[in-house]
Amino acid sequence: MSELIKKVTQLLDDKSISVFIGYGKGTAGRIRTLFIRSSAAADSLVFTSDCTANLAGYLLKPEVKRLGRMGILANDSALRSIMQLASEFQIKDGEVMILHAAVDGSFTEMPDFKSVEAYILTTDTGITPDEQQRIAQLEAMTVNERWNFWNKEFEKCIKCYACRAACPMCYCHRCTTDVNQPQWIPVASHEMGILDYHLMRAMHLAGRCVNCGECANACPMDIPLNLLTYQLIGPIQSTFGATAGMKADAVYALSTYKPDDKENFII
Amino acid sequence: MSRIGVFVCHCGENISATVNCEKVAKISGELKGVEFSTDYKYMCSDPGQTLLKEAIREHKLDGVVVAACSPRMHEPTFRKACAEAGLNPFLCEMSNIREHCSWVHPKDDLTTDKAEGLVRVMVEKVKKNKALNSIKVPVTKTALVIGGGIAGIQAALDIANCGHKVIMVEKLPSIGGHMSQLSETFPTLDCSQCILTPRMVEVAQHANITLHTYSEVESVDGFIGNFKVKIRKKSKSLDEHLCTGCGLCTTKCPVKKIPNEFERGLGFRPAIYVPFPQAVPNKPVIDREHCTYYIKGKCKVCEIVCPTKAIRFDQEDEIVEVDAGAIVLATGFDVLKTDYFPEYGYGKYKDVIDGLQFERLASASGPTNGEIRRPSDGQVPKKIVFVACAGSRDPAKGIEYCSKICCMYTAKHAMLYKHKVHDGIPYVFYMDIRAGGKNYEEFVRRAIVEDETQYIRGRISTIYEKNGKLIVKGADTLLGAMPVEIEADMVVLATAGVANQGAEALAQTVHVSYDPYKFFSEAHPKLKPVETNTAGIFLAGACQAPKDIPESVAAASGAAVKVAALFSNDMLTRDPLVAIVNRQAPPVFSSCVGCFLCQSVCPYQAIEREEIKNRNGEVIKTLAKVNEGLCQGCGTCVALCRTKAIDINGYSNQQVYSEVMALLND
Amino acid sequence: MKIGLYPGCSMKGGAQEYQESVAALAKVFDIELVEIPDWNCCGATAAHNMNKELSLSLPARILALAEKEGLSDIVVPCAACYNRLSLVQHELAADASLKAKVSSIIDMKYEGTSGILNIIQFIDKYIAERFEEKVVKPFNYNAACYYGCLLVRPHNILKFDRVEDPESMDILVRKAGGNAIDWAFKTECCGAGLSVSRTDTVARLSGKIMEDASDRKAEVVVVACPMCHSNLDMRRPEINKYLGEDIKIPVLYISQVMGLAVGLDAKTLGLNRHMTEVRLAEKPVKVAEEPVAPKKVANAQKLEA
Amino acid sequence: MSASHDTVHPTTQSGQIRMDTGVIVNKCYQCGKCSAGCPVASEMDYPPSLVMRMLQTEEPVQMEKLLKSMSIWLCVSCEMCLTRCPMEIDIPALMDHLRQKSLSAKKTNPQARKIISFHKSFLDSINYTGRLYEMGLIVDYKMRTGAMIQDVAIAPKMFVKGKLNPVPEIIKGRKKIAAIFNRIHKEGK
Amino acid sequence: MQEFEPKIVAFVCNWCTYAGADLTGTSRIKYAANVKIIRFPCTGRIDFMILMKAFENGADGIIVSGCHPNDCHYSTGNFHARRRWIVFRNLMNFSGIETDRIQFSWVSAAEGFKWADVVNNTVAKVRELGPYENYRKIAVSSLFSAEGTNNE
Repeated sequence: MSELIKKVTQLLDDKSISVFIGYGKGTAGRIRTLFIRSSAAADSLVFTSDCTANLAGYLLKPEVKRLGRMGILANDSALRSIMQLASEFQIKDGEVMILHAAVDGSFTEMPDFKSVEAYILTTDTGITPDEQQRIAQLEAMTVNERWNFWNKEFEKCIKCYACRAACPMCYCHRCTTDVNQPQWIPVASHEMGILDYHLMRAMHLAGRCVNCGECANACPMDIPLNLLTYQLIGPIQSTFGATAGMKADAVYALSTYKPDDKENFII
Repeated sequence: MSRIGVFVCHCGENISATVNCEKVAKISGELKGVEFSTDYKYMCSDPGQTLLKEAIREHKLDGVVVAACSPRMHEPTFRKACAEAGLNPFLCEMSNIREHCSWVHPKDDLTTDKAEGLVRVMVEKVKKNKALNSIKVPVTKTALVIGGGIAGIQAALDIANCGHKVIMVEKLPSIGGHMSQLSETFPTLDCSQCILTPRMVEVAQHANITLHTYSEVESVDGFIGNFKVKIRKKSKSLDEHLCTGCGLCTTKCPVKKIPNEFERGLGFRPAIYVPFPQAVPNKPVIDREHCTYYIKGKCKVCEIVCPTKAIRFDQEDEIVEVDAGAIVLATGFDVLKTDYFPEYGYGKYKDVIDGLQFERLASASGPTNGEIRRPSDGQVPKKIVFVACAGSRDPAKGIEYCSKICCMYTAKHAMLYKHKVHDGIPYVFYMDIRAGGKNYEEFVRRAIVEDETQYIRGRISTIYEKNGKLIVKGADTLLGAMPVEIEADMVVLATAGVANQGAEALAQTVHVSYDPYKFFSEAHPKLKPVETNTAGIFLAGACQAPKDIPESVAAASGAAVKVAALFSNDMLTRDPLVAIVNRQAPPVFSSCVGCFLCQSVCPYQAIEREEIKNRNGEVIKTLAKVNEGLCQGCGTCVALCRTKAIDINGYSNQQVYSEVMALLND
Repeated sequence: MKIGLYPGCSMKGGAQEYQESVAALAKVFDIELVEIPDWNCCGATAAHNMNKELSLSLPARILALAEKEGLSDIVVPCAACYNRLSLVQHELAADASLKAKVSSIIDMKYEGTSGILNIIQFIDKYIAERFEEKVVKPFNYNAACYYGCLLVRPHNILKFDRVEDPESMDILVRKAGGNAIDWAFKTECCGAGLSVSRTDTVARLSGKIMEDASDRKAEVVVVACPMCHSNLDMRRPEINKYLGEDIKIPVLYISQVMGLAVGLDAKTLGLNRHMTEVRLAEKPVKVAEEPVAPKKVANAQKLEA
Repeated sequence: MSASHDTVHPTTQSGQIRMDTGVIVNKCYQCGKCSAGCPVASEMDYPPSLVMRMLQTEEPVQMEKLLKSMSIWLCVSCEMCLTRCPMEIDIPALMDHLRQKSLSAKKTNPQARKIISFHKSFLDSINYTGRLYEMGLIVDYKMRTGAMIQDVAIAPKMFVKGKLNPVPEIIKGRKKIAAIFNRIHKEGK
Repeated sequence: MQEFEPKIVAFVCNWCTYAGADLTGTSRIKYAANVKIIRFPCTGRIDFMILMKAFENGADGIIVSGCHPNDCHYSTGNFHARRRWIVFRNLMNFSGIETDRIQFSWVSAAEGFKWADVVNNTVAKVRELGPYENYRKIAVSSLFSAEGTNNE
């Protein structure tokens, strides 16, 4: 632990970064995100087993960027987010000081994207068995049952857009939901608006989602939103051989093609 | 509040037979935003168009919907009419109530309802149409011609004679291409050199043509009218300005036994050489792979003997950068590696040669001065077997397609042989004789009737040597497929014409598409035979598919006309139906977030990066920018863009959205 | 080293010398050839001419037996047998239902796992690299290597050597100190199964082969197939009659050539069994001059690749 | 997309052939390379490429001619045609097919008798002993064909050279072999 | 009760399927009138959102059609479209939208007959399935409130 604080203190002192994004204690024993700007404040950094949030999203927030060169405590999914963002030209190599936090609580500095890529290859990028199982259950249902399932879930949605805010890949400053010429997504939080919103979001994350689960975590109504995007990871992997967030210079699965891409529904 | 005019056409009876046009016009007239509506027998007729124009003026229409036939048929007609009436042509749309309605449905209310629906859809679309002005791009009136064969030469001369500048790039030390290797040409049997060399000289001397031989295209950037091209001039180890082409060096060069490419290995050349006597330019190059100096570091005989001291051993490759408005690809073809056919013993038996080698044997300027003598012992062959389709129409070992030129040149070879060796017997093994072309069939007949060529319909199975003779085992499929054995003195394989080795790489350099055989693809097999899918790049000759001389020349002139047409204006006007990235006031600038996922979907490399800088010149944002010159308006980027920052004129998000709404909410 | 052996019928009868020479050669390189117990005839041309199932079942049983013995590699010196076995293995591998049907017919478990080697592949794999040091009596004669049909065809299945102008046997002969001549009839047919029923045809086809061999100054023809051997050797009288010549060139099996080179004697190699007498004039042992081998070798493989 | 070339039409003769042998007869465009290379073409009544053409006609008459032809029995399965066919048509497989068709239809050419007898004798020998018993084969073959004098000249010499085995090699599993023959025989019925 | 007439929207590319549909017309091949065509420059232009819009505005079925692979006027638009469809179809299916109601096809400018078949078969299939009640239900309640927010 102290090791992390030492590292961050030193980084801030020698001015190699001006803000460090990490975890700290929040109210009611919750974990919150800290933006450490002075070595003095570094002591409040913590890293426990509950520190699972993917902090990569903050790297694109203007209010954070404004603070100067950023350092980040990145867990595995954060690393993948960073790679995906890099492949979308949102982060340049060396622009951010990446401190990787392993589950065992050890920290390693990752000087460049190459080292991140190398590490990611050694990790399991797949989704958890119980997520797989939930997806399998859904897939086992009839279309109608699935429709009802999602209707029931979406009834809860209050369109607070917390999922969008939490998702590291939702960095557009003008989301389709905000486009009104034409009004693709009805603003009102009625069934249609909600369904449109979530399908749109899922589709926009297809091939980009690194299954960090922030969307579901952020949802105040506990809608299993992550399943929507997770379900697409398998097919995209198997049909196109593409996995998000593996390489900093990867080509997006949906902006390339193979002349012999397999499908069985086009007549 | 829009003022739209709806014009419903009866198309004689074609529409009115099943659709109640009056009703459609009436109902449409009641639509929100429709100022005027009428129906007429023939909208496309002069009175019809006049009616349209008058209505536009009279009712101050700001949008027009013509419900008639397919827009693929008459959209241009009516848009022109609108323009003539002072209405921006892109505010005019057509509802297809003929092909998509009256012709495919019976006469009943449903059909009329559908027609009304189709009109409603277009009315809603037109409300969202924007007045567009066609795009203007400046044109650099210089053409780049890649390849100095007959196709390239023809294209270059035609363009140059139209008064435009031409830059010709040829990979070899001399222009002339395969045609310069040919002896005589079918179907007239005039000597290839005699008709070609004047053209070659003309190219060299033409005021409008700059010639780069021994050079290759390194890179091509930009777009139609505005290409930026890098040319690598390979070092000739020679100062061309000083060299007078006296040829002393070539005679004195100690290395003499290098197989001569031009003679297809039937002769030799020195290390410093001019490919052939009539070469243009007639100045030597040093072949550094074989030159003693470059291998051993000493010799320099050429330098010593050169009267003008033109040799430059330390000369390096030079990169020339040029601007071009159009590019003509004329890189020609190659012949199939004959060792695909071990059973024919090419390479194993000296006297089994390919068609081009025979051309050299028959050529007056060839290694035998035009006497037909076989390579092994210089004897005059008394029997020659010509094998057609050596590699063509052979999926198993060669290529699937028909090389097209072989039937003719094989007949020619047989004739030339007979003319030179009167007591010789030419045999031709063939599968079909494909002699479609002016005076072609007559030519082949002459070879058979007058020159008594033995045409045997069947393919050769194998060829082997037996005490000095070549035993050719074939079958005569017209004699019950009975086996035939011929003791020949020489065998000539009509090897398939294939794409150049460099073709694929070049295609990628200049961004044109190519077929599985590595031949360059035309934009449309019938209607755009000399265009490529990349605007401003054209095809001439056999780089597109095997072609004979007349075809190559025709194609070349075709390409030249396309170039000339492009150069006929200082500005190139293009359809404005292209993609655009929205722009907004600072600090946003645009809803584009610069993820550039659109960049890799674009088939035309039309998406560029635009950097927005602040006062101190720091980049504060990078946006996608559409190059209007390159964009062809497919809209694939639009569908992919998450922020809807890219949209496309003519099929904008608003337009299609309104169409769907109108179509479904009746 | 233990390797399975499928001799095939002719090696038990007409081609005993082939059997003997292969055995002797293997012995020199201490390789133990295990004859597949209770093997049956592969059915040869007769079977696949007359009855598809039979032509599949007979070889299948042989392979099944080999599998039961756990023999991973089987040498099949007879080119004809080698061809049949390989084709059957290939065909059954491609068609599971057929495979099932056949194993029910032979009522044995058939996997199709055994590696089938023709004589040349066998020598290449197990003898070649140890061979040269053992050469005591270079076989310095002009040899015309005759491959026949069944060793190299059909190429897409056998995938052995170059289908036109093969060279594997030539290479072995050179290793034995011989001069493998370049000639045109390496893979032309000798008449094969028609030996008895259409002797005239065989005389003509084999005749052309021997003619080219003698035209090109071959002192010996080297084969790897009993059928080819019997046609070129036993049918010599008919051949010479057809040609109107008296060609005396002996026909040796590749195993015999290599045997001689490592110093085995004529008797052990069964040279005496040939119908056309093997008279090889003693030559001063010298390194064979550079073979007139194909200069620019045409390459059929390139295209398969 | 249109895959017409890949659809089999079981009703047509060529469709049948394709299903039985995998050979698409209409692939042949009559270049004649097979006939050119075929070692026995000169003796055939219908050289290979002609056989292909006859099959393409779909005419029963032509099929009849083929079943009664010598060609199918003269083919030595040397695979030269297949090796050099630009369309990679498996003519040898086709020949096997035609031979068996000819046998089952009892249309075999009388002049092919010797060849067929040889094959029969050959198979019998296997049937009885599990292997080929050359001496037995020759004798049996002579009985069938009555070609008594043929080859008597070389027999003694072969004997001396130890090329003729006086006693047949009979394998232990000969019953199993016989069983194989029976099963297939029943199949045929 | 009178027979249910499905509403079907066809999103087609300008170069192949639209032209193919023209050919159906010029060849006077008859097909069901339930389908109305919206023209796009290329299947690559067809945004999945517009398909969603079609359903929510009361379409019972959708046809999406363009050039056969390798025939795209823009050479690769349909390839990209195909990838998008593969993913979107997956998503629809997983979120409970009836993929039977959306027919993807390649119809070339020469396939007038095929276009008629595609239309007729789709119409028949959708008639089978009946009105798209599921979507209608939520659409209806929503559309009122949507009215106000619809642009203009």
